[in-house]
Amino acid sequence: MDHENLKNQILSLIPEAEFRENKQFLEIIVPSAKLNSICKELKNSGNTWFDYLFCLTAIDWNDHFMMVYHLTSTKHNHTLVLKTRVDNHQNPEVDTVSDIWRTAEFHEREVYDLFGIKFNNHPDPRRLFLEDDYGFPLRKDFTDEINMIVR
Amino acid sequence: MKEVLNYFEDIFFGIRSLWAGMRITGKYFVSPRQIVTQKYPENRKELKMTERFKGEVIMPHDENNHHRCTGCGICQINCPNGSIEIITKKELNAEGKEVRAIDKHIYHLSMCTFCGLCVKTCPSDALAFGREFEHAVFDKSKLTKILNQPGSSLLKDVK
Amino acid sequence: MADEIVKNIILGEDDDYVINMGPQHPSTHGVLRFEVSLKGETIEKVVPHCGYIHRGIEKMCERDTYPQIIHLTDRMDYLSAHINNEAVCLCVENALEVEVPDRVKYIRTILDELNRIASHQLWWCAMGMDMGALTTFFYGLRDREKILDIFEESFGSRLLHSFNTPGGLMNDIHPDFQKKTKEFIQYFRKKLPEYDQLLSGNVIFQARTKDIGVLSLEDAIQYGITGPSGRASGFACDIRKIQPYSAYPKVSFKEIVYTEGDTFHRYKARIDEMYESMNIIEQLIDNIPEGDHALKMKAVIKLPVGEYYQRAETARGELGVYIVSDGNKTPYRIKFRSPNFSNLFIINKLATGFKIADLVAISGSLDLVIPDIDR
Amino acid sequence: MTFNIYDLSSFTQSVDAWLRNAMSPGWASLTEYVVIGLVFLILYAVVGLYLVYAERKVCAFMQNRLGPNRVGPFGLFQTIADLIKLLMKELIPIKNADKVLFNIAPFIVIIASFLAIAAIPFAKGLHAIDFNIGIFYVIAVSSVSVIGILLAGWSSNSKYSLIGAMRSGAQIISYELSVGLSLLTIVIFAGTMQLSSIIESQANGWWIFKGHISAFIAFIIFLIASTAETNRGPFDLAEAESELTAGFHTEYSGIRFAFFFLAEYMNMFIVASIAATVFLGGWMPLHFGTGTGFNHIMDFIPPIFWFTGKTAFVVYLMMWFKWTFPRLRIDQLLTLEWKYLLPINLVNILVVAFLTLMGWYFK
Repeated sequence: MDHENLKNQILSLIPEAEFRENKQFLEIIVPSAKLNSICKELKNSGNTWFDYLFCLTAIDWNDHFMMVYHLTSTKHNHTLVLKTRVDNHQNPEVDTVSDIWRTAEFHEREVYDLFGIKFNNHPDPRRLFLEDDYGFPLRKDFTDEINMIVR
Repeated sequence: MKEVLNYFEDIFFGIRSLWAGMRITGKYFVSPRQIVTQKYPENRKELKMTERFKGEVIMPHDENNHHRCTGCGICQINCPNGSIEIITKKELNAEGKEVRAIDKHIYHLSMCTFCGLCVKTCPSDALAFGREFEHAVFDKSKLTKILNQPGSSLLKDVK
Repeated sequence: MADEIVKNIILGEDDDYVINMGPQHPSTHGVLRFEVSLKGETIEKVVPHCGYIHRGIEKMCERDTYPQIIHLTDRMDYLSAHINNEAVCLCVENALEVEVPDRVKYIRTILDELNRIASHQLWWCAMGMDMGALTTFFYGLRDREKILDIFEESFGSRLLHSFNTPGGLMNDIHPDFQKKTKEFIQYFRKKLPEYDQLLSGNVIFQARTKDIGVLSLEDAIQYGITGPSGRASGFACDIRKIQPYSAYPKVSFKEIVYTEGDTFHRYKARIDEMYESMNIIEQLIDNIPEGDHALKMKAVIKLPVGEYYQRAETARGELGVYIVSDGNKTPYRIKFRSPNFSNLFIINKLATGFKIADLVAISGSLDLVIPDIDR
Repeated sequence: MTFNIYDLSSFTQSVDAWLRNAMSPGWASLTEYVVIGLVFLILYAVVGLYLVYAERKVCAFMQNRLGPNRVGPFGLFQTIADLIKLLMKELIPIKNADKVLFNIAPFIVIIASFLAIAAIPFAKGLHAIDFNIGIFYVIAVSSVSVIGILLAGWSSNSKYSLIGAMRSGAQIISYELSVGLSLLTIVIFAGTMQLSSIIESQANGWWIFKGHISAFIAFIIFLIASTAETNRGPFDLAEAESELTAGFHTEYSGIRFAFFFLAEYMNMFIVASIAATVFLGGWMPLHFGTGTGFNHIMDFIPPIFWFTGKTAFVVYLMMWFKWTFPRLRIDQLLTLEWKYLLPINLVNILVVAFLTLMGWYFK
């Protein structure tokens, strides 16, 4: 399915989706409050059928976080970048999608570990790599004077 | 009856597959010429590393103790791990002008990952990879090396 | 106090027989810890714990320029170092919208496949060793040595090459490269059937692996199991076919897909991939076009503002490089979607209900490289 | 004192007579016990160490390696150096281990293998005790070692050890049956359990040749079962280093570990020598029929070499297995025993009994 077609499909499913310029993939931004239901929609709808989440990460934009989900469909072979904005920079929270794509469970644990974004309803909300009191290293305001070499 | 046949078939194919594996190990057992290991410290003399082997970063000097390093510091900037430190000094050149020259080219072998960026980006080809690979020392401080030899100076035509 | 700490470390119910496999254990292939709850010898639950070799590569990359990132990617999945390098390079090249010369593409593809073979060889020896057949280890390493010698001749290093650079290759391949590679293919075509005779055909090996740890197609997609492990379950996830890069569009090869999804077919998929890789190399090795080995790039590479994603097929699955650039010479955020990270967490599902010995076989067949999980 | 390499009984008898001349009968017997004990101790150490060396060399050649080559010529003293290293190692005390059992376990294992040596005929007339129930004795004694293994696993307070010990228990007790039954076939053929008589009965051909295919099947089964009984690959589940790190001896260090290690190799030697004695004619040279020229040529080779050669052959076979095959899983191990080896063995015994009854074997 080409970009335009997919765009229309997604618009019909999710009217609130906001499209962004991206040379590579189709990219949408959705409100974080409805993330879980939108994802369900995207996965289960026959025309979109985004059944494979191949990348889940977050970006720290200093005042807010951006969750990025790279989705693809093994049936239709089209790809979508789904983004959602997490506004609270101190105590960020977002719904989990691990009930939709199981692989998200561990990617979300990684994101929680490195960014400190809490995932609501996550089945196993523990840190993955680091100790419990380490801080969140991938945040831009993270400092570690001993171990970090800053250029 | 079929089960009984299967039972013996299982045994037969099992033994045959086991024998196939045993034939291989047995074949190598009786062919000592296929041995691939080498006696390492004894074969030091004939042990040749390949031409491009990245053993350590060195600064080649010619017979008159000249090197090509101008002390520009590009290698230091390009090194991802901070394994190169450059200390420059001011020096008078032939025309009596004060120019920058290398005082110490400090190389921390312990931090080097042999990515080759310093050698590749050096504008005057002052650095190269040495083929030395036995780097074990008893004291960590010995891994910090000064690449320019004492008393060495810049080759004439290097800009 | 001490008891509390112990309790926090060891999860599981009090009446479970919990054993710790790792971080120092012969079959976890690195510093990975499996916390295994047992009933008799039967596994009730496996909880993988990682982070023992977490180095913060993504954070380090944020302070490095793009050429400097390359050497860090070597150290993620050190067995597919070249493919990791290539993925970053491709991402940067795509962002800059430059096209590398054909020669570079061909060489990269050949090296990718050589690297894949080397990786699979090491996996094969480790897998055999996990199963108790210690001799496989030496046969695999013996053959892998030939590839490493080829690598050493051209790149100067055997495992962590850092041979790619945005815009091409560090230096040109060694003049003997083609000859040596062809010799290797010839040699390895003879040796690979021995692998089958020694291990794949062995009745004990088959009994140990067939119908063990069956991964269904749905689970493979759900958990994002890629690479040969996913393809053994019928998940056609080969990036070389889906989004071909470098010289892959120019070669014809078969994507190895099995539908059984058990340990044996994960094993078989890798063995077959070695044959396919040799086919790919044979198609390319004689046709390397003449030309430059690298583009002339700017001294300081700055990516335009934006987000770039590049997928590549490493020996273990899909590697994703996600670069967010704010226009500086360093990436604002870089994310490596590493194949092993996704592949690891299926282990609980696969191993539950089987024996300890099967856990070892299953984790061996998933071919985990721990530094790639932790990054 | 007469010394005849072809028949050592004259030598041993003359030693005996000399001792009895020199001192009272009680002291003479005591001296003999001590001397034989010492000889066995030395034999134990030498054979154990050199089997380790042999195994390392054999596996090295199979794996395209050189193997040990640093200590002494061809690395001949490598294992001695290893032993010295192990002697100097610290004995790590284990927290919450059952101290007494933990310390006793290696000795039980080593004693069990030590006991079995006594019954083995090394050459004509070189035989510590010639029991009339020799085979029965060997089978009984060799299964004592499982107690040591179980104790070691239980007492070291380690979960890996316990699993290893339990596996070992299940394994040895199962395979004990097959070992016994496969030896029984030859007992039926020979009509005796005395090891010396069994050897005598092979003067005109070894049982593996004389006993048709049945003896061969019994030999194979004995080989498999005894490999399993000695906890060697591919049946080394009790150790299974890729699963249980080191199984039942995970927590042992230094000389205690060396005991387990030596006992494993000694057990291998013992089962190999039993196989050589029972199936391959022990010290008896290769004979076909009676009184041919071929038999005379074979007789030139002294019996002790025949015995060592045959034992070495069986040991080599066991090493060949170990370094070729992957390890079995515990349930497959038991399946192999109860589903394949045991039924085949039972049928085999019936066939052998029938053959013997009818006299249908090469006499």
